[in-house]
Amino acid sequence: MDNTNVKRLSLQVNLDDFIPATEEEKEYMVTMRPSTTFFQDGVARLRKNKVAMVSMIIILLITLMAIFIPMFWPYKYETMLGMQPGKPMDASFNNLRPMEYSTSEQALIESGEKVFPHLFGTDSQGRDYFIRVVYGTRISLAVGFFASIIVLVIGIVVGSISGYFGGVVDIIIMRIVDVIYSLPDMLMVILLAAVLRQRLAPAIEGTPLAAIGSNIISLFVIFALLYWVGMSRLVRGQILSLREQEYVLAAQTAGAKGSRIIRKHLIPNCISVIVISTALQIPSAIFTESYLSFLGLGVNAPMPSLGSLASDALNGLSSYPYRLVIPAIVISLIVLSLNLFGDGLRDAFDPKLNS
Amino acid sequence: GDSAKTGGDTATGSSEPAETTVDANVLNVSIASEPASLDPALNSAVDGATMLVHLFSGLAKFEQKADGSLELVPDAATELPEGVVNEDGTVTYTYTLRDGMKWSDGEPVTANDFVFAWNRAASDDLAADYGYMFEVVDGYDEVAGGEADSMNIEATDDKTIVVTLKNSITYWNELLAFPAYFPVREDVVANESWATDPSTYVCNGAYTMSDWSHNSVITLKKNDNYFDADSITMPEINFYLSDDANNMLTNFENGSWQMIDDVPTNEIAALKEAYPDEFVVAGQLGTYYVCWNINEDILPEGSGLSGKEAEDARAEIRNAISLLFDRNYIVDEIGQAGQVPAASFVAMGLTDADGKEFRENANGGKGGYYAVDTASLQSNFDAAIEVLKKYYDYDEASGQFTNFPSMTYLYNTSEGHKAIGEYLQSALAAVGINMQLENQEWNTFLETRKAGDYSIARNGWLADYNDPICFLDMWTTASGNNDVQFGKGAHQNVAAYSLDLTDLGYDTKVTDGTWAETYDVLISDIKTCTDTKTRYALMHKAEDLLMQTGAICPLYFYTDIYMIDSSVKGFFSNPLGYKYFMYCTIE
Amino acid sequence: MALLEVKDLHTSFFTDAGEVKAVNGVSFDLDYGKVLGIVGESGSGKSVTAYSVMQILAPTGKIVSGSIKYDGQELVGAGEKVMKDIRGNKISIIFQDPMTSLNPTYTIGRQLMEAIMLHTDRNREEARARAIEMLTLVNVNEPEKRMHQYPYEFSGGMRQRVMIAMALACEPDILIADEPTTALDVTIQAGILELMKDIQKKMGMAIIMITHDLGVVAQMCDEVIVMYAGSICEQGTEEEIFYNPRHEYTKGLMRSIPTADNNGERLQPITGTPIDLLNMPVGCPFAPRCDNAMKICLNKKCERIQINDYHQAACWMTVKEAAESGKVDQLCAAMSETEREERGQKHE
Amino acid sequence: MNPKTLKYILKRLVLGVFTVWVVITLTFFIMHAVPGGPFLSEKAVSPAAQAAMEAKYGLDKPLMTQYVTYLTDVVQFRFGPSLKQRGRMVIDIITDGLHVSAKLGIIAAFLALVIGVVLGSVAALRRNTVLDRIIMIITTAFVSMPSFIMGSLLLVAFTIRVHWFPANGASAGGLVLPIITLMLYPMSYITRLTRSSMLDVLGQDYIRTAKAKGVTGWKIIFGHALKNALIPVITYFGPMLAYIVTGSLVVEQIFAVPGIGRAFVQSIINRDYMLIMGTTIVLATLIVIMNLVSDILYKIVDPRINLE
Amino acid sequence: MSDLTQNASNTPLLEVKHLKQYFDINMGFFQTKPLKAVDDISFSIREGETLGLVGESGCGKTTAGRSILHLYKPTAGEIIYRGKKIETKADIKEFRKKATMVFQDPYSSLDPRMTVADIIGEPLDIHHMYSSQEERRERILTLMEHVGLNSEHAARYAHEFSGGQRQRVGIARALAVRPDFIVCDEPVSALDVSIQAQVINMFDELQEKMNLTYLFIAHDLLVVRHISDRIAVMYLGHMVELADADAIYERPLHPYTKALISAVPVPDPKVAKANKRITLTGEIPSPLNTPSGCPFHTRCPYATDVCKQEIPAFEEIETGRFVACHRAKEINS
Ligand SMILES: Nc1ncnc2c1ncn2[C@@H]1O[C@H](COP(=O)(O)OP(=O)(O)OP(=O)(O)O)[C@@H](O)[C@H]1O
Ligand SMILES: Nc1ncnc2c1ncn2[C@@H]1O[C@H](COP(=O)(O)OP(=O)(O)OP(=O)(O)O)[C@@H](O)[C@H]1O
Ligand SMILES: [Mg+2]
Ligand SMILES: [Mg+2]
Repeated sequence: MDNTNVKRLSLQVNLDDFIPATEEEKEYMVTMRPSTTFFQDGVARLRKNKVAMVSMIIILLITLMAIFIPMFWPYKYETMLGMQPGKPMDASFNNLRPMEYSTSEQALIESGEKVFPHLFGTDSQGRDYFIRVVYGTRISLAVGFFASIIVLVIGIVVGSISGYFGGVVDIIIMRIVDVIYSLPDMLMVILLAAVLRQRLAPAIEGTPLAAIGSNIISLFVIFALLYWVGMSRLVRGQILSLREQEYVLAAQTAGAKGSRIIRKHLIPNCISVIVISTALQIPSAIFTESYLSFLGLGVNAPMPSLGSLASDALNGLSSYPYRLVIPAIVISLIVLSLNLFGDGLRDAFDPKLNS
Repeated sequence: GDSAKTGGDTATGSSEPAETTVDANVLNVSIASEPASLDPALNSAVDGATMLVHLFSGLAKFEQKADGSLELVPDAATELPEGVVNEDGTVTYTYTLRDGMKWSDGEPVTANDFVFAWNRAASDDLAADYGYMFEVVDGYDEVAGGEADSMNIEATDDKTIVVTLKNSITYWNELLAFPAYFPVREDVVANESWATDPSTYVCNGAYTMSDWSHNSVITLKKNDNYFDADSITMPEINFYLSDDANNMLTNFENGSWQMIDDVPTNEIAALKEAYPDEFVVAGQLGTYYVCWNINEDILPEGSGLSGKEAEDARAEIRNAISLLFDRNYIVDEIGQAGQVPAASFVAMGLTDADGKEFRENANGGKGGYYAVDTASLQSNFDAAIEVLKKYYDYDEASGQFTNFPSMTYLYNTSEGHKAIGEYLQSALAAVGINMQLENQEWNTFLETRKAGDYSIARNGWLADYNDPICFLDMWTTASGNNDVQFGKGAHQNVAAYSLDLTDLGYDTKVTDGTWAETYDVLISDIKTCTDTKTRYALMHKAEDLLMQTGAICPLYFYTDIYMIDSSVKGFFSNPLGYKYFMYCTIE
Repeated sequence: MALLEVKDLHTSFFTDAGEVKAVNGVSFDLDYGKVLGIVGESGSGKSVTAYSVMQILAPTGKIVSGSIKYDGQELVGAGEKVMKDIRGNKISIIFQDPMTSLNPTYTIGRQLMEAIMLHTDRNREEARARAIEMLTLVNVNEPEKRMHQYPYEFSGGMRQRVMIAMALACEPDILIADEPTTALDVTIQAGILELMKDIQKKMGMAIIMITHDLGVVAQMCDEVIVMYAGSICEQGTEEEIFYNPRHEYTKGLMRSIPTADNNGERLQPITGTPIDLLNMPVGCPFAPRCDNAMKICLNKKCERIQINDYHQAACWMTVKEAAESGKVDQLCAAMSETEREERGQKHE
Repeated sequence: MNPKTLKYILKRLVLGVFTVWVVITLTFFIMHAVPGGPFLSEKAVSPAAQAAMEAKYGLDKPLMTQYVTYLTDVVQFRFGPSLKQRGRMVIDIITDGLHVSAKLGIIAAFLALVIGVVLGSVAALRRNTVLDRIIMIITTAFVSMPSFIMGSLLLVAFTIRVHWFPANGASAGGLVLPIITLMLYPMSYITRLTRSSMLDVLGQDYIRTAKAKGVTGWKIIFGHALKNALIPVITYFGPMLAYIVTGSLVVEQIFAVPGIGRAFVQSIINRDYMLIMGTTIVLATLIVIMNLVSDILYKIVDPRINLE
Repeated sequence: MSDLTQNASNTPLLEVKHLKQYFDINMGFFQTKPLKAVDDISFSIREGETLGLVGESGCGKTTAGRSILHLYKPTAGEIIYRGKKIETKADIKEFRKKATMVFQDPYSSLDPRMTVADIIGEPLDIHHMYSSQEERRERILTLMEHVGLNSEHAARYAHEFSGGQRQRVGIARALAVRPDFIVCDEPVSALDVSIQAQVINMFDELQEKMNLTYLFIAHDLLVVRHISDRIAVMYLGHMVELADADAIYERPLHPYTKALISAVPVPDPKVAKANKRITLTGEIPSPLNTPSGCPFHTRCPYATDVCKQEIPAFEEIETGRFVACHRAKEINS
């Protein structure tokens, strides 16, 4: 038995195997994984999240369409197609259903000319509804985007200062929050619209801002005044917890000052949370705009926003339901995508959920 | 395709009464949202007035004759006598009340209740919006100024009311049917909130208020104490309070409500088709117009004009711009409610001395200040361009003016106003005139417009009674409704108006006078004029003067649209927009 | 038949980054009244082994293969119904961190009584009495009053006592203690360990003591398993492991601990960094850190070799030593294991 | 209740009064700074009448005096008469409106809470399954639709296309759609909130402890996780209830519900100063109280929280 | 380095005199209560020495370390560095270049958004300790070499490293300013036993190479004993015993130290099973409510009435042996 075993051994065991391995060989075994940064990690996670990626593509598509389509579309958002100077309006352009043509256009088509279709029809004033929706999207996105930027800036500044210095500042902020939540927004919007009209009108005359109107500018200001609270609380909370991290203490040990710590350690570490909630802020701005449009305090006519298109459509809800449905779908799509994308961002970048 | 389907659906919806059991004894209507007040003296809204005519019995009321026309008949009064002209030009009327009239709480109605109510309504204590409706009564100025308690009205006994007017007026009997002239009882109104709760609400009309669930529904029940109760055919009316046209329409279409006073404009086309019988367009005494701020300088930079020349030029420009608008389009495609294109300011439906419509005699009998038919569109346009070319640079190739200063059109939040604004903007843009639109919320808008803090604004006016003066006296310098700012600001010193009344027996002859020297004088002459014919001639002159400034650009005359179920019979409304349901029956 | 038999247990976590093979063929038996120590560095799969036995793995975790028999009953794949009766009743566990392992929103009493009422047909009152009895057993003073308090009102040592009381309330056959004292101070740790020993003597249950502190093992255990990278590298009676370690990792571990003996000298640390489970080498997982690694270590994983009746180790060094000292039996055992494995893989 | 809690509540109430006072002050001055006024109407009232009205309501006095008078009144719970709805007292208007809005709001809020918590828990328990995905996408979609659009679409769908419900909020059946409209947003929000906090809690050590005790399935969720997972929901629910109870203009307008939301917006449009102030005070008070209530609930749910 | 070696080795490098560190704890609306985290401790550290600091969790070890470095402003007491009291801001700034800290948690003490190079370079940036980027880079690489990291790690982020490697980064950061005194706050307790030895060895080596002085805080008594020359034992903010490492091990004098030493698990089954442990009863009192008299009397098996009333003095009862116990002599004789 021993013999057979030994034989088998000699067949199988190569005594060379039992000589010590070199350092290189050992090192070869453990190849370190390629270097990834926190950001790369997050992006990788994000890219695996199908819902978030689809949402992002939708947002990008919508944004690109909103930016570029008006540049080459044959119709303009404010042009009443039936308008001919000195002649009666051609009312057959009004209230076209999707893909319908007015009488004059039908005549043109019959005579063999090409007429660009009205994809979504026209509105009651004979304006191409598709381009109005596109333009409305542009305005709503811009409103959402800029309002969020304002919130972002104010929120970060107030939040990081109060978070880092804490104490009484915190108490005051909590009271301000209570107050701000209870102030009637609408009153503020009306007041600001009126005040800004006087103050701003001369300043913005002739600029594109004038076409948007003081209501929307006051909307931005309202955002700045009222909605920063959430963001600054968020930033404050983040900073309060980051402040306790030992690397902050380490920086202090090395002699770093408050400003350096905020800049180099605190803000970079809560930036992902900030970005995420900014992404989620955009929908809230779009909502506020559409609510104000519902109250008639939205963008200046004839400039459309998705909110104003939808609220105008209420006026013909039974006859032309698609005029509500189309902007409603676009709003929902934008907001839904932003929400889902924001969720995806959170999952990918929020270190708390990663652990 | 789709619209027919909507029509089809809804038609079946309304023709299937099985879904909502229609009770022939209850009429469900919705004319507006919560009325601000149902105190007859304080009410200033048409919807409130509609409810008040059901609740109160004034000296006179409207009734529908067999031929469908309206007639003013005595109500609480036994008859509507002619007035007696006194030496000083004042006119005295004496009314006798019917016997046995009772308040809804059983107390008798006395002449004193009327006297009290009228003095109360006119008093500055109450500060009612419509206090000025008593302006025609002798002694009003003292009462309104707080110097006296009582106008020249007297209850000589429980049944007799004697009232003296400043001068004879044609529309006095109509005023008697106006809610402000309805009686109230002193002990009832001593409670300031009497008119907000059915338990304290005491009235003397065809109905009593049985329930008021605020912001939701007001229920009126037939008043058996009403002297004419027998002819009241509708036992109960529910006034649903809603301010959302979509909601109203939905309720109408599913048969919950039999009459609604508002519909979403963009549904009108479909509704007209689906409900040819139910969709009704009625006349209304009002004008929708655009007003300019007279002080807004619209001349191009460096025009070199000043004083009268400048004002004349501006007037000419404004009038020319008026010609650029296609009023038929506005009416047919935007308003869609059977409105009538306006060529003059005083509304359609107001009568002239000769019984014809005032507007037919406007502008020296031309029936208007512009031609507003579609056929004249081209010539109007050409004429306007010719005029504007005098003042502005015109690029023939593109057909655009290049140096017209940009303006802002102010309107208050509403779909309809916005649509019109957009049309006006487009029409001007077509010739290179840049007009921004600015939307303001109602109260801000009123303040801005009254303060003259605008360049061009949407405006509208509804008559309170059938007399053109209510369209004309609002433009005097001191009037609170002088939104155009005539005679105010820089315009105060603009001497650009002429007035010659010599042919009417006045010695007024002003050339190049200011607004105060011309228009204000003219209006005060009208107010004191006792001769009907002269008075109307003066009013035409006033309108001429007004239109000459170009500051008022009438677009159309209002109509009142509503929908009423075809099962409801016996319904009518008056030109002021009051709806009468008491004689209705449901089949 | 042993009370608990674990055979060739493989447990993996299926994460975004890939399959983490946290436990890689662990086998051991446990008998009544025995204390089994599991040591090994952080991440070596000690806790996962314990959780696998209880089947309380995180949702991404799964027992891939192997068998766990409790009293002859197969637990792998037995389903929630069976496990429900096992957990807390037959096998109980105490966790490392008493601070977070108690539900902060319920009173101590409620949490104690829950387990009792779940597994016995005691009514509320009886469960209460039993809970108080248990608290007394673990030396919590004023147990009646304590029943109404919340965990946050307790100190760390007290909470750990509560955890023990909870685990023992149903008189389980096996108590798994997953680093029960790591979060505690030495003086408190001493008390807890003392307590556990007492109770074990009283109740006679088996204990699996998971720790990375060799001192604790030395004090408590009868038998020791040393784990590295998800597999058992050495197993034996306490004395064998401490006084006669055969696996290079165990040896390194012993050398690197500061003791009275090596005081003043340099310690002899294990070099290198712990293994990345996502990036496991083919051969012996310890090879990259092993000072005596041989070529075969890099290519082939060594199977457990019976050193003597009380000792097994999975190290090529033992094979080499055996070869040198002519202990062919051991050698053969090792080879045939390896062979079997290779063949098995081919068949798959 | 122990004296410490009582003291805390008292302190919070004092702070709350302070907050309300700040809100009153800000609103008061903002309101007067907004152009327009209560007695402005299309047909101008004579200056004498205007002056009389202003004198009647004390609006002719200097702003500071008005402010002081108003505060003195409010302290005695006198909210004054409405300036626009002559003869009605602000308190009556608010009571009427609040009655309806609160009924609607409370039903909607609690439905939202129950459904949201259940859906959220289900989604968390069945995480990453199709069910979870469906719940999440649907609720996210509800959060993505402005309420006036949602309301209008519901109106078209259920009262015009099929006549399931009356369109008028004056009747009981008419409250179904407004409640649904009101409910959807908070419900979806609560679902999302519950799901994420539930997932968070399910990862906690004490859940592992419960499992190790032999607790399984739903008992883990409802017996151990829910209470902890509810904490963020509570913080959201309090203020949300305050908002929803004080009415939503959109829903009330679309469905003709006689609630306070509409009255409030109307009061702003009408510049009914008294009503604006009254409603604002009610809203602010409710928010303050709800915040306090949610903090106390917080304490009840999580005994670790030190009410300080 | 020359100035480091100049001093005679038995003049203290650092003296701590009657250091007190109280924290104000909020007890609600603007009411505070002092939490006596460190209550009157005194000791000195000689140059090149390692002083171990042990004690139960929460007894104030970390706080003491941080107060010494003026990370908290001490409530009372003096820190004297090389004979000079640290008082002014400028003193502190200077002191920061000579005295640094290594932290317990190698995970949270490294900023996750910074590369290893930037983490190590931060003190250099703050104190402007280089004249060119080139020099900065070089210094960082030298430091990394010192602690056994290779240069390719420089551009990586902390989360890519194992605990031991991270702790090396933390040590390199502490060394960046060329300190001569380092407070090591439980630098190895978060590490695996197998890695722990690497780090301990490194501390040893660096001390030799750079003539460093350590205040070494730990709760693992085996480790402390291994690395320290002398050991100080703290209890509830007070220092109860201070002596040579071996002496304290072999013959603890204070009752608390006795209990502590006996509780240490020894990794040797025979010894461990034979050991008699002194188990303490009772809970550690909260530093918010310190007992009167001797802080240990609530758990002390030898406590008498004196202990309940008087705080024992921290006295040298034998040469080099400081104890704070009324009955030290009795119970040890
Ligand atoms: N939920 C999980 N998802 C992914 N990997 C996990 C999970 N839980 C544990 N692991 C991995 O499984 C391996 C073994 O973990 P385990 O907790 O059993 O280690 P341990 O030996 O108990 O270590 P410690 O001493 O730190 O408790 C580790 O590498 C860990 O990263
Ligand atoms: N910044 C602070 N504010 C308030 N209290 C503090 C602060 N830092 C520490 N404490 C308190 O001071 C006491 C001593 O804490 P310290 O961290 O110094 O203890 P330690 O001995 O280091 O404990 P461990 O071994 O757990 O690290 C503790 O009760 C702690 O809660
Ligand atoms: Mg573990
Ligand atoms: Mg510490």
